[in-house]
Amino acid sequence: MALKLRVDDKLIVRAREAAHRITGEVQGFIEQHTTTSTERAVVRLFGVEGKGLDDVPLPNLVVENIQDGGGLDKGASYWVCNAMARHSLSAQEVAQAVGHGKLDLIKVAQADEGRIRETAHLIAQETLDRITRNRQTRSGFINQWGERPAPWLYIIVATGNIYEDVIQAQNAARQGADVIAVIRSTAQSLLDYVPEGATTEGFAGTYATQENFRIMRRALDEVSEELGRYIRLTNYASGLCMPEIAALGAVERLDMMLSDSMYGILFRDINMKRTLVDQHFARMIQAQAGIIINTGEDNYLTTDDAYEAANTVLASQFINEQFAHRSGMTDELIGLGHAFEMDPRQEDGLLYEMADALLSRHCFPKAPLKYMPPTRHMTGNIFMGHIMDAMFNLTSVATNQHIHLIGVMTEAIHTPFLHDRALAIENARYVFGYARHFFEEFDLKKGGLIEKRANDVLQQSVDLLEHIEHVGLMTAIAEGTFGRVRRQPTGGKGLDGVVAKGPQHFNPFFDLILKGGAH
Amino acid sequence: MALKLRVDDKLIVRAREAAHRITGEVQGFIEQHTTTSTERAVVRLFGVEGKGLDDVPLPNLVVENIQDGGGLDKGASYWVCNAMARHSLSAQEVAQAVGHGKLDLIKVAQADEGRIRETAHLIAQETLDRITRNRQTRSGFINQWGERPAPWLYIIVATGNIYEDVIQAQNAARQGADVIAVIRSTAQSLLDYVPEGATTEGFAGTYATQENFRIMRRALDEVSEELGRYIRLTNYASGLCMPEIAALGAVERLDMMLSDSMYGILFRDINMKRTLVDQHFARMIQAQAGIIINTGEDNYLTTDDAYEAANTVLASQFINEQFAHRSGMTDELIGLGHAFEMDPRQEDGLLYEMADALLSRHCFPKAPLKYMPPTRHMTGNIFMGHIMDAMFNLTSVATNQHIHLIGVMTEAIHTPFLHDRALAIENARYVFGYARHFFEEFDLKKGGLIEKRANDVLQQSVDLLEHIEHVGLMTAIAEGTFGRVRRQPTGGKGLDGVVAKGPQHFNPFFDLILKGGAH
Amino acid sequence: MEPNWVKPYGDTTNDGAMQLSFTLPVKNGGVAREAAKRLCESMNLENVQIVHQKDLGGGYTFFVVYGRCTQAVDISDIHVPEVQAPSWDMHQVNTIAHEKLGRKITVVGACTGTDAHTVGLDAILNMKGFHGNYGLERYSEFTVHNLGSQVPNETLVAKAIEVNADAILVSQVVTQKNIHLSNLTQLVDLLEAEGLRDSIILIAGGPRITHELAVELGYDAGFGPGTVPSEVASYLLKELLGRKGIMI
Amino acid sequence: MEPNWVKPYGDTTNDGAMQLSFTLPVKNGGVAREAAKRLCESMNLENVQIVHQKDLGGGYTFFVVYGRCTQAVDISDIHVPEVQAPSWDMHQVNTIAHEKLGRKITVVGACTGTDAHTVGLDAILNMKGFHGNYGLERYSEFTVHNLGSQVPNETLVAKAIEVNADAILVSQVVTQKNIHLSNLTQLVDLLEAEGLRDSIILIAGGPRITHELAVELGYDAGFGPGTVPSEVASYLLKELLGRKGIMI
Ligand code: B12
Ligand code: B12
Ligand SMILES: Cc1ncc(COP(=O)(O)O)c(C=O)c1O
Ligand SMILES: Cc1ncc(COP(=O)(O)O)c(C=O)c1O
Repeated sequence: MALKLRVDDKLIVRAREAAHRITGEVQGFIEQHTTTSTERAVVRLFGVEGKGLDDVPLPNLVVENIQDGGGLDKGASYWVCNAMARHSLSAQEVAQAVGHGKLDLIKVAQADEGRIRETAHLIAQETLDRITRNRQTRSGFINQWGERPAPWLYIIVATGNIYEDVIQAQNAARQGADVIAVIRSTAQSLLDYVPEGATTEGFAGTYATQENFRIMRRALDEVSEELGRYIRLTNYASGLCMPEIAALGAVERLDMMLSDSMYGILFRDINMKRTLVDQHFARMIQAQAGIIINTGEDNYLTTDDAYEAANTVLASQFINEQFAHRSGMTDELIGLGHAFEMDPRQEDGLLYEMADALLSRHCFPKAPLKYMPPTRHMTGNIFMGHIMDAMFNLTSVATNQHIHLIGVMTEAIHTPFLHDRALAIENARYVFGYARHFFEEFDLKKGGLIEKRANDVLQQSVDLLEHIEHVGLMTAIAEGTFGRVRRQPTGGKGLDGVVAKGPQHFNPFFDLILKGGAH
Repeated sequence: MALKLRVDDKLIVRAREAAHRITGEVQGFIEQHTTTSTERAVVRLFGVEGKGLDDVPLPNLVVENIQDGGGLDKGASYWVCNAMARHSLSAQEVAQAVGHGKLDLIKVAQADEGRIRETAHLIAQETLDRITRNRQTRSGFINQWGERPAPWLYIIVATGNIYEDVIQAQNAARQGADVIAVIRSTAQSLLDYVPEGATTEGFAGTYATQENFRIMRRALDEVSEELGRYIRLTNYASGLCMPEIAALGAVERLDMMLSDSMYGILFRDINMKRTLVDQHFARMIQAQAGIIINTGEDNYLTTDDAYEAANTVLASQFINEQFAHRSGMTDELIGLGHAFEMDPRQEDGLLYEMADALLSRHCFPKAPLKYMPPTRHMTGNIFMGHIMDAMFNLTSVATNQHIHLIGVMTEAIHTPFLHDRALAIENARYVFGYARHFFEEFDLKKGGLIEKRANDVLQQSVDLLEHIEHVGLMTAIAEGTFGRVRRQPTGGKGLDGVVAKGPQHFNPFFDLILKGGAH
Repeated sequence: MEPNWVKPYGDTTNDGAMQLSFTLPVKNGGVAREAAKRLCESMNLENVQIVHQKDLGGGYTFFVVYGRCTQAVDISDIHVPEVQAPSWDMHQVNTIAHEKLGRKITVVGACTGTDAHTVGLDAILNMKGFHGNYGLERYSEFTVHNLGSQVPNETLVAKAIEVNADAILVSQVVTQKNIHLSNLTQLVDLLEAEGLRDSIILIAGGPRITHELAVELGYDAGFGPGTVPSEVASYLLKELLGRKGIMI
Repeated sequence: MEPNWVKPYGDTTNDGAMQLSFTLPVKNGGVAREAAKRLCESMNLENVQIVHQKDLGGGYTFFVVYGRCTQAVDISDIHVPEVQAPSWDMHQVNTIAHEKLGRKITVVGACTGTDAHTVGLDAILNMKGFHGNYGLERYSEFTVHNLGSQVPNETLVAKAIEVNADAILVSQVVTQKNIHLSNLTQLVDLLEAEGLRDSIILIAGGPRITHELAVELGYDAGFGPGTVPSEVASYLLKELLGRKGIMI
């Protein structure tokens, strides 16, 4: 491996330590709180599915019932398992009773706390076993068929109809895709519930639902068999329902998920307290399921300048890594995001892009980095866009990126048509093949533009992280540090779903998962 | 300068020495012969222009008159200057008299040979002075406006109408072109005369005529003024009229010319003896005029495989360099040709292309290399073609090529439309800017693919050159060494125009130009 | 006026040269090729050349086509409204506003409906501006209220009333299912219902907005890709002066 | 047959999605944009989006356009002849020819007229072949006469008569001013004049040749981009056997 950066590795240590302390400070708050969505995720992990009165999903009805009764500080497990124990019902039965107004969990006479916890652990263990089996199924496939060399081709489908999505996804796999992402319907991240059932009419995307996950997983398993290669499935967890969607992904064997509270805070105006608490549990589940998370730092470069704000991306990656570690994730699961977003008119932009991409690669050697194509400077000039994507593809293979989001020439126009995607895949495959060993072929010149740029960005990231440590993460966000977007700790959607844990609060998944010991 | 190859420089010396001996062997033949076209060039350089009986150009009628009279072994200068001296006429007047059947040069009483030579040297010197003034005009512009960094954008126009060509050329310059090539009408290279006048109806190109040269030169001087940058003009000399067109180029201040007998032999089936003799005089004139020649090795890769036949290109470049030296050209004028023609499916093709391009760069450090875009593997898939051109553009700037022929995405479809050219320029300018200092940013890995490839190709070139030396250049061509095309020494068009020089043969331009002394 | 017919141009006047690409739901092969050809002919192309065809799987085939358009357009007949504005820079706008208008200009901006794409609006309004051209916040004679993303039209109108705005600046980027058209139209309806339409300058912007579209929808002006803040500022000032009867 | 109407497909069945690009000889601006739009409408596109427009200088403007085609094609109505040939490899061709035909097959090939593009023809005829598929010279049961480039049709016919060829293989690459069509037609006329047309198999090839075009021009078969030698050999053998009454 030759394209190796010479940077001051002590700065990397300093950056990581600052990030550790920054997240440590927030972690206190996180661990003292739970949220409606976290508790709904627990309910889902108990196997609850389906809708109740007014078509509201049962997990929502259950948690509302508890919250309305003032009992959420104990956690949903407490009340659901109490009812299960008392009435010898399954979780689903309990939920159905609540969902049809036939049971008020708060009013059920309270069983012995030991008994409640035991019940909870028992059913939690069942789900965790299922998740472990999913993990084994996945590794079974991969052992059988092997893994394609990175960068992996990550491709979106976005028809709004899960059955059309299946057609597009299977054909994309045949054309060469390694990972299929089903784009969510616009603004699903702002819904405070997870829709149910198979979607046939989404707006610029298809809802993330358990049923859609199942349908697509099955379709991809089918085409994986056909091709003798495991096609990964990904979807979006970030948003008001992050832990619930994470739970569904774990149960339905998704392989990756976009899962980042920073994205929700900045680009969806979700309350930071809410989503940081949510993220902790979401990532615990994903860690357990061997799901690679994708973080959203790439988005910062759509609202801020890629040349000037590279340090905000790197700083955020360090923070995101630490948050992930605190949820028990290993480096192999932390798909930190970054992007190729410099102005095409920037002299030596290719070299600076390579510098930034290598720097992320160097700072997070084991992470399956997610690399995003040019979007902001894409215009209706599809010819120009296609060659910008070619330079992106080159940078990706040259710097050994891992999860490669296909750049599509119609980025500034519409979500990809069938042939847009085919041309994009053709572009990536051509460049990847044509430059396959670029990474091993060159050494960087000492003191050259790339080395200098990488060192500058690293130094600025350390400075920024130490500033953030000083003011605290929430204040830093309020200052507009990331993507020039300012968000207040008490602003945004979903703060009403944040609840301080009482002394009796418990969540069997925390207990069981953390048994292995994180951080 | 960092992208520097480590190759065995002793091999380069061996290659150059073999090429020197190969061309030396042919040079004997060349210097003992003249051709109808060489003599016509002399007549043109005496200032003769216009047509005579049956619309045949005067230079042709003059030389035919001499040849028919059996006097061509003395050279046209001898007879024309004799008539001038005898009848106190200008060369143009002599030609006109001959051209209208009023004078038979052979029958004019012969003046004293000293007097003839004196007359010849006098008018030859006038023309050489004019050529020198052109050269000074060019350097004047360049000193005034400066030079753009290489690679220079070389762009073709091919409407078939010189006035439409002017519009396209001026707009191309405004869009960023550095060099404008006016493509010739199909198969002009097989005409044994140079057409006259302004062309308005060519087939896939516009005839190379003195008048067209003038019109375009004027148009480019105009747009050069407008842009404050000197726009170079180029045209094609190779073919049956190589020395004549070279002479016209020198007189009308062309800046570059495609001028290579190997191209004529292989791709136009012109007799090798004829065109090698022609080339010698053509290049002498071009040397005098400071015209950069372009050679045609790139074409070999359209009929042979770029990966396998790279050594034939390099070997031919060494030979072409030596031929050019023997015509008195300095390295700065020798625009050796090569091309980016590997199969887009070739794994690591980009690295091999870089290896080959760097090897040429390394072997000919002062030559303004001409680098040709992908053509053979271009298809009707214009989107794929556009990104292949982007990789070509990258290779060009990354390996510091000098004269860069713009690759156009419609290569496999039609000669460029106005917007095809604009998109091609946009592509090149984007990539050149985005990777401006690539060349200085990287070191090649020791023992890597690029270094190994370059060394292999160099070794194979030496082997090939030593084989050619052994069998002789003409036999090597007959064996199909270059472009897999076989041509016999006595085959092809134009052998009847080759004439052994008699003891009295003289050519005042040889005397005057070689005074400075070329090998 | 004399008619002035124009046709596409490749390399010869009126050659009609055009490039197309599209996918047909037909298995790759001769039938697909012929279908593509007929389709192009039904679009008034002649000399149709299928230069590339590729199997996309699942019974779909992609085509790249060149052809010659037989149609022409009479441009003497085309009258497109263009934004009428001087090209003042920030300094000139400030000076003229100060001297001739004699008061500050108040604007309210928002991305309306579900649209969360603020970059374009921010490029016009934020200090930093766009391509080295400062945003309206930086103008001493402008007071800017940038409401950000996903703002309901009702909120926007209420704010305009509250601050007594001279102009409303709306950004619309998402165009799927023509959502931008309904958002933009609804705003005009609201303003008309409030009786405010004539007293306020109404501007739309976004990558698919043109001045003619904006005018058609009932706006005073529309700004598309590449707009810089000073263009918007100059337009606003000129319009306000015009409404006061001051012509420049 | 039931009609089977198809339309272009972007991401929804029958959405008619199409991409176009072209240049108009109109100065960049609103009028040019409107002209582009009207032109596309006259081509039966609706929902026309001008997504890019660029000044090319000299009063020319380049456009990239997306639109929805309102036309459809009935593919049940399309009958395209396709080359009918087995996919034998070299070994199979040689064996079958040896056993069933019992004699060698003689072919004459050339790039005719002023066409000097020999690469395609050589790909079919030369030993080396194309994409790892050996050329006809390598087949033990074929005798190949490759006349090379710029061969007059007269010379080609004379050679075919001289060697008593089973087939003539013509390559045409240059298509400017439809030169390939006249060259190809002239060859058929010549052969007919010589009374040879029916006794010889006549094949055309080149990047713009399709089987349907070749048949229309009076050829037995046509081969386009990507053809490999074994396809041509298989076709020839099958056709010769067929003419002898041997069906395989
Ligand atoms: C950045 C971006 C985002 C960011 C937005 C961040 C933010 N705070 O703005 C994020 C990542 C959050 C995002 C999300 C989504 N996006 Co988005 N996004 C883009 C992207 C890459 C760039 C847009 C941009 O910033 N352009 C740069 C600015 C400067 O240009 P501009 O907007 O044209 O502005 C100029 C002019 O138009 C004008 N102007 C604009 N507004 C105004 C207003 C006034 C008053 C004036 C005078 C002038 C003016 O002046 C500006 C300067 O010259 C585009 C693709 C592209 N390259 O265009 C997709 C794109 C716009 N997004 C798209 C989509 C579909 C989405 C999502 C809906 C995806 C999903 N299913 O979840 C989400 C949801 C967003 C929502 N609810 O609106 C589609 C829209 C398709 C369509 N035609 O409808 C695009 C085209 C991508 C695609 N091909 O799918 N996106
Ligand atoms: C190589 C090449 C040349 C070489 C030719 C060398 C040689 N000995 O062949 C040289 C440099 C000499 C050349 C010169 C010219 N060329 Co040229 N050339 C090309 C190029 C780059 C590649 C063609 C090629 O080799 N393709 C690869 C082969 C394998 O593909 P193919 O021919 O399609 O063959 C396959 C099939 O079609 C089929 N096939 C073909 N023939 C046959 C025959 C039979 C019997 C069968 C069964 C099958 C078959 O099987 C083959 C294998 O699958 C093309 C651009 C391009 N990428 O297409 C331009 C191109 C063909 N050339 C072009 C032109 C204009 C010229 C010139 C006229 C330019 C000029 N003004 O001087 C000259 C003159 C040549 C002349 N008189 O004919 C134009 C033609 C435009 C048009 N549509 O008419 C092109 C498209 C370039 C362009 N955009 O301008 N050219
Ligand atoms: C980290 C992350 N999460 C989620 C999303 C998508 O979220 P939404 O469905 O809200 O558009 C993105 C999109 O860019 C992202 O980067
Ligand atoms: C060296 C050289 N000379 C001349 C030509 C063009 O010659 P013609 O006009 O015969 O096509 C070329 C074209 O590729 C060339 O490479």
